Amino acid sequence: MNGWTLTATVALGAGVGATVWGVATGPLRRRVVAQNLSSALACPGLLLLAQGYGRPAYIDLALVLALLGPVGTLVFARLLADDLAEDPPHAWGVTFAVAGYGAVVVLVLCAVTGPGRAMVKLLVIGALLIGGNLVASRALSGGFARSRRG
Amino acid sequence: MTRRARLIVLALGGAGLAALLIAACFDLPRFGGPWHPYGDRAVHASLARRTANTIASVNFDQRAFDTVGEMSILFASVLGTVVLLRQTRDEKRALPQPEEVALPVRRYALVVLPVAFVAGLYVIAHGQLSPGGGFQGGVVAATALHLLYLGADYRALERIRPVGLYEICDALAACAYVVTGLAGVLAGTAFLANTLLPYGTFNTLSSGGIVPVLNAAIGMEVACAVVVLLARFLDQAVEIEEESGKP
Amino acid sequence: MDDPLIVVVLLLVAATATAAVAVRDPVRQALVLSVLGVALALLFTVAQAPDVGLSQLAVGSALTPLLVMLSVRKVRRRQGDGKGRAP
Amino acid sequence: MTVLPYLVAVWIFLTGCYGLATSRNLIHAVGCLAVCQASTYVLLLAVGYRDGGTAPVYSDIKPGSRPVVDPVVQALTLTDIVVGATVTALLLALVMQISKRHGTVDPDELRELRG
Repeated sequence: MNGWTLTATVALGAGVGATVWGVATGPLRRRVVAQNLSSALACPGLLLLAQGYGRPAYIDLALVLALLGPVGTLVFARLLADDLAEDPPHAWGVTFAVAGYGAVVVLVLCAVTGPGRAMVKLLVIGALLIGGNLVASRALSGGFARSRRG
Repeated sequence: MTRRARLIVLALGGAGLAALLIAACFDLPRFGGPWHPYGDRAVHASLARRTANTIASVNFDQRAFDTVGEMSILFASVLGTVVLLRQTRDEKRALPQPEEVALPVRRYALVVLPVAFVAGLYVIAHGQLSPGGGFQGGVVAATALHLLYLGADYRALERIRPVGLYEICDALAACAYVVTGLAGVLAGTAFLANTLLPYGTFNTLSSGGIVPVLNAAIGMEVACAVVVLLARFLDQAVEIEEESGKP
Repeated sequence: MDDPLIVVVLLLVAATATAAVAVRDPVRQALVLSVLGVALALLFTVAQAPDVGLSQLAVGSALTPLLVMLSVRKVRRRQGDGKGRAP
Repeated sequence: MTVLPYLVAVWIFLTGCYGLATSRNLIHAVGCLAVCQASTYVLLLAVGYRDGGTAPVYSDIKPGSRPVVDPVVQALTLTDIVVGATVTALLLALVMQISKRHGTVDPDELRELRG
């Protein structure tokens, strides 16, 4: 067990554990935010694990999660638009904190990797992760505000 | 049977099953133990055929016949869904109204759609090298197309998605897999035997004999299957309505 | 080697699975199932099965929630329509 | 400790079965079935794990340089996840048909309808 996997253990245990609690209890507006944050927290965890195991090939998982995690949240934002419009979530503080955590992890890994193809891939994943997370939060708090059926 | 009686039966059965399963747990090989006879042989066979991703080699070479079975389950369940969710005579189609989507969400969807689609193709193409393959990449590519529904509206999706074409591609991909297998029979070896194509250089895109071919066939099959499935679900949820007044 | 990591992720999966059963409303269950997909993908990564993790991420993060949510919408619309008229 | 993964698989399976049997909504029941499926993945991968092993994917490591986990169970699991999703879709399609025919998705009400 090295520093990377230790960090991943703590981050995943605390972060994803908290989102599991958030998604299982409370009003709908808290649950959708927790669902969004679960993918935003797991993705840096996967990057840390890839580094900790010394396997660059594992980074593909983080890439797919960074692409499809926000898509999953958009599904809920779109199909629950009517329910969420009555009681929109406001959790920008947590969202920005998690986005900052993702940015820190990506930058540290970039510094360790050094310039090259791997660094470009990391930066792409970071951009997709943070952009996707913020857009998905935006969609939850009124992205489909005047939605009718369709 | 009343609800209460059902719960009692469930509790009895569940307790018995739990006892048996827990007893079995203690007799299983130790978690993390070093004894994996099949795994070691599979890794050896995969390296002998110059396939870098052993899991792809197991799926599309050593146990390729098993994958035929999996593929037919997939094909059958898609067929079943299409039959179950067809438009019946007492239903009519109502055009859904276009959705007003916030601008950042729409831009995000339009930017990420091509990226996700290409990522799906990348996952399929590198199936025999790095983690990935037809099953995973197919789902990613097919899901990517549906960003158009999430970020724009349903009619935009319908324009780029002629369902009939995807149904034909689905069937063609399933056939391609079986035909690749039959080619082995015609060449005088066994069904799906990996003897037709040269094994190539280890860790390059063309390595592994028939593995990349079968991988591509599965990727196409899964992608088309998911598109057809989601098309039927979206039709039902968004477009098809019952004609009011009729029973 | 990485025993604490495996234990943490296993417990995470067990807790999420329990929550997925305990939450009775299909919409909220779909949200939990989506988190369960992510937790399973983490478990598969920790168990050194990146291919399986990729498969779970592809299916669990967007496809399964979309299917469930579309079914819920269809069923609700039907029942919403049916309540106004005699069945 | 060495049986914890197996016990977790048993726990997930039994909880899924409990949810399946006591569900009041067929869509929820399909979700519980997905939970049951997840238990088989956990069990299979637990059987194939090796201490200190890594994935048998040689795109970024040299063959033979590190111990590897069992690829056979991984191949079984990975196909089943995707096929399982399409089977879930088939079941959801059945639920939609039931809702169309009977106007309800509560298994208890359905039993009363049949008489």
